[in-house]
Amino acid sequence: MSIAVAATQTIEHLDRGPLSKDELAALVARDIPQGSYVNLGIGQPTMVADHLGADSGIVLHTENGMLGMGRAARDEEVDPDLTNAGKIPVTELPGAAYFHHADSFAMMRGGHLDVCVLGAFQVSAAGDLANWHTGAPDAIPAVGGAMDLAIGAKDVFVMMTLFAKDGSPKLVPRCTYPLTGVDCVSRVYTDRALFLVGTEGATVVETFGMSMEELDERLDIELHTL
Amino acid sequence: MSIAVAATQTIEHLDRGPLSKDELAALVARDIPQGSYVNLGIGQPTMVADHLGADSGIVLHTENGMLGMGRAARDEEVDPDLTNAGKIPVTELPGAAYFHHADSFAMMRGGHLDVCVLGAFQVSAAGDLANWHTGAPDAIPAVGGAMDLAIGAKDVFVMMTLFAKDGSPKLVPRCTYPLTGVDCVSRVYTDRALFLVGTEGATVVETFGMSMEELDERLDIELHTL
Amino acid sequence: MSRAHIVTSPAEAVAGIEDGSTVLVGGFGMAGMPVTLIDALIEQGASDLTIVSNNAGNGDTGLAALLAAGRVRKVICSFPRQHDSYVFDGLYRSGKLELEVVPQGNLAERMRAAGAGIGAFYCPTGVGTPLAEGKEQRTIDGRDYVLEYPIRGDYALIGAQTADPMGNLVYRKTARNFGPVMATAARTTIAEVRETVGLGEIDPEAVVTPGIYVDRILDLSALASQEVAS
Amino acid sequence: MSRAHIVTSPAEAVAGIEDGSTVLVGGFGMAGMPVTLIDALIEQGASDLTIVSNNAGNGDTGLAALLAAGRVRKVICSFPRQHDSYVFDGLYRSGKLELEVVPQGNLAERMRAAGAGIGAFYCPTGVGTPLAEGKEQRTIDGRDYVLEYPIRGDYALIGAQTADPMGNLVYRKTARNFGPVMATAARTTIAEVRETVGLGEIDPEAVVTPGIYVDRILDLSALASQEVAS
Repeated sequence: MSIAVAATQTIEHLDRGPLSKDELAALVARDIPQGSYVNLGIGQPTMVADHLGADSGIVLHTENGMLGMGRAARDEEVDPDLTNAGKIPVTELPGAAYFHHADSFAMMRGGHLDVCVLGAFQVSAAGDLANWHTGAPDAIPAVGGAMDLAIGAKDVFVMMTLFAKDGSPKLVPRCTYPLTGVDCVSRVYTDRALFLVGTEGATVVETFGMSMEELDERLDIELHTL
Repeated sequence: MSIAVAATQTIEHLDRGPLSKDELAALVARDIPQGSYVNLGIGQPTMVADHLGADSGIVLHTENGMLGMGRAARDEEVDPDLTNAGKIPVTELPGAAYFHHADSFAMMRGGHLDVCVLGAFQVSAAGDLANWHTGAPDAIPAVGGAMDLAIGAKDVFVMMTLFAKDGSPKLVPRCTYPLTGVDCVSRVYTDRALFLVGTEGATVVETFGMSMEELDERLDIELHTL
Repeated sequence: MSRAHIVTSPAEAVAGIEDGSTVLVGGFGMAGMPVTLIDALIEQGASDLTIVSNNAGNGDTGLAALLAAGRVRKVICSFPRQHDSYVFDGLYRSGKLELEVVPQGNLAERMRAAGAGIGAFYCPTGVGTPLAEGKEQRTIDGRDYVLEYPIRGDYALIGAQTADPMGNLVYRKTARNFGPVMATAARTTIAEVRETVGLGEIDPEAVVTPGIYVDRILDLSALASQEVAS
Repeated sequence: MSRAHIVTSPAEAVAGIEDGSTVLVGGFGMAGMPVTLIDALIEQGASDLTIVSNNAGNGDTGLAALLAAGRVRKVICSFPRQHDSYVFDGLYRSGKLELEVVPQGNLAERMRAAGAGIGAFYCPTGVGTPLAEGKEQRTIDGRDYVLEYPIRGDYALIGAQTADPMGNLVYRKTARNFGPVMATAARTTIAEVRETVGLGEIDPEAVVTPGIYVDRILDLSALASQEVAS
């Protein structure tokens, strides 16, 4: 982990409910330092871009060979030669640069990106990540750039709901889904709480509409506070 | 070795003396197929360029990051940003391309150059090359790109005098100088004869002012004929 | 010898691709996908192919059509499963297609290694995951790595923007993706380009793929003019 | 955070370089040599340095002056011996300088590996030569390779042609050489450039070193104007 935590003690936001997807994206955006080089994973993480101020100086990387990626393309801006990692047409900002795939992943693997934001099926308290494969016997495996992103960025932020649809926690003592990376996640942003994770276990930074006590009851991991 | 030999039997040119440096350069140039990508080592091998026809379509590579290198720069053409591997100012031909050092040596190491022409202290009948270090105890070692070139090109041609100043042969059973590369040379162009070398030993293609018998007497290796 | 040839038909571009070849196919989704060359390869008929590409075909065209025609034995890719990858999905589920899933960066780096003469390399990606199982591992300076080997192509089919008579290529925006890497990793590289320009008309500082890596060029704009004329 | 800063003086450009640092220095001969930054480093005073560069200094200026000032403990390079490398020669012969000679391509590839997160790689260059002695070897697919490890820099000093406010760099002709590779391999990369241009004035297709690899930029033309003005 490279980015320091601003909070000095754990805060329970009890005067509100869980974060909406949009609020969650805003929370992640809040914690990305000005001028960072950032990769936003496919799906929900792309929403973070909408909350990065124009004056943040944050530069977006897309694995398919670009720094300086702009917002999604609209109408006549759509150019089939210019897409993001999710193959969605995007725009180019002034000062952008294009490069080929080996150079793009060298940039990731070499630790040059400051932050990568990914979705997840499960994260362990130690920072292991599972986000590429449900492990279902008939599932077709498809990894894309997930493993490269997981081990590459200086900070890997995960963005997810804290509980699966069946109510089971997705922040777990040990991932039961196939791993994407070992000990790679530094923060887990969820609708119910923000956690630091890693070799020292999980630390709660903030909760949203849930007390530490409730969190402690519903998770199977030891929780530390700031 | 990738380039086939045109001659069907060994020819003894006895009506003449040894090749001049210029004639030797012309001989090497004669054997480089049209359209080849070629790297010419520092020193004598650069003379080969003067004998490549303008319509040969041969493209010169220089290790310091260029394809499409032209002749040496004259007068106001001199540009300190445009030199060959010997740091001599050169010119750029239409259709040239520049690239950085890792890409330049990837091109060499990956076997994409057709021919490389190098000087040598010694070459063994098996194709081992010694051209970077005399092994003298007080010599400062300096290898540059010699080892990369030796193992990279599809064909490595050596250009040298057949005998050292003391009369000892430079085509030897086994190199006594420190090696640059093992089993890497395919042809040895000398003032006295042209040899194919490699795992099958040395084969004489042409002699210049010397008979096979004389050659055989002065060299300590077994000589084959075509 | 190895200078690039400008070919005049898709058939000529893919001539000689043998059964059993490993073919690297550029593109990330549709960006940079050499659609005309893939169609020509289907027409050409080579079978028992190993295809190396980021994806494994969409809908019913391009790579999906090649798969549907039964020409492919094995796919090496990072992301076969997409919302419209039903051709691949069906063949894979029925056991008619071998699949090697490779992390996207490893796919690129393994081809880069092939082109750069690297015998193998220690890579941190995938350590501790199912994709590293059975692979040699090593700890270097306290970090764990997996040993990865080069992926070489017999042929590469790539798409680019512009070629000159030397075979130098430039690409356009994120359509660059795998093209430059694949061009270095194949014995024979075949590029479809949107236009060709005269010698000296590509800035030597801006060349992305030097002509040394390109063997055959199919100019799609010339092809379009031919079709209009005929 | 990591965005490039345009600095206004050579002293600011090299500020903070610590004793004992490993410094990658660009250039091939004089082409691409960051002369102003090297002079500033001499002025700055850091000592016990390990210098990684293709050569080991010419005449009495630049790297040679840094060596002569006694600031360098070790040189890692491919070609120290030149007709006018007398400063290096003298220090080396008197045992005051450690030398590691590396084949030129391995020097570039080992720095590339550092920048690309590769733990080590099997390289065919140098097999069977004195420079492979003591190194781990392996035969892969019938060819022999030597295991080579990354060379990382604490700092890289490089020369380029043009920078924009993002830190994107382009180079000029063969002065490009080691600059782009070194920029990726150092914790802090410092570039001297001949000019800076406005945002959007470098073609995104022609960027050679993306700004992510550049930390500080010294604009030599601005420096020249300052000197004229003062």
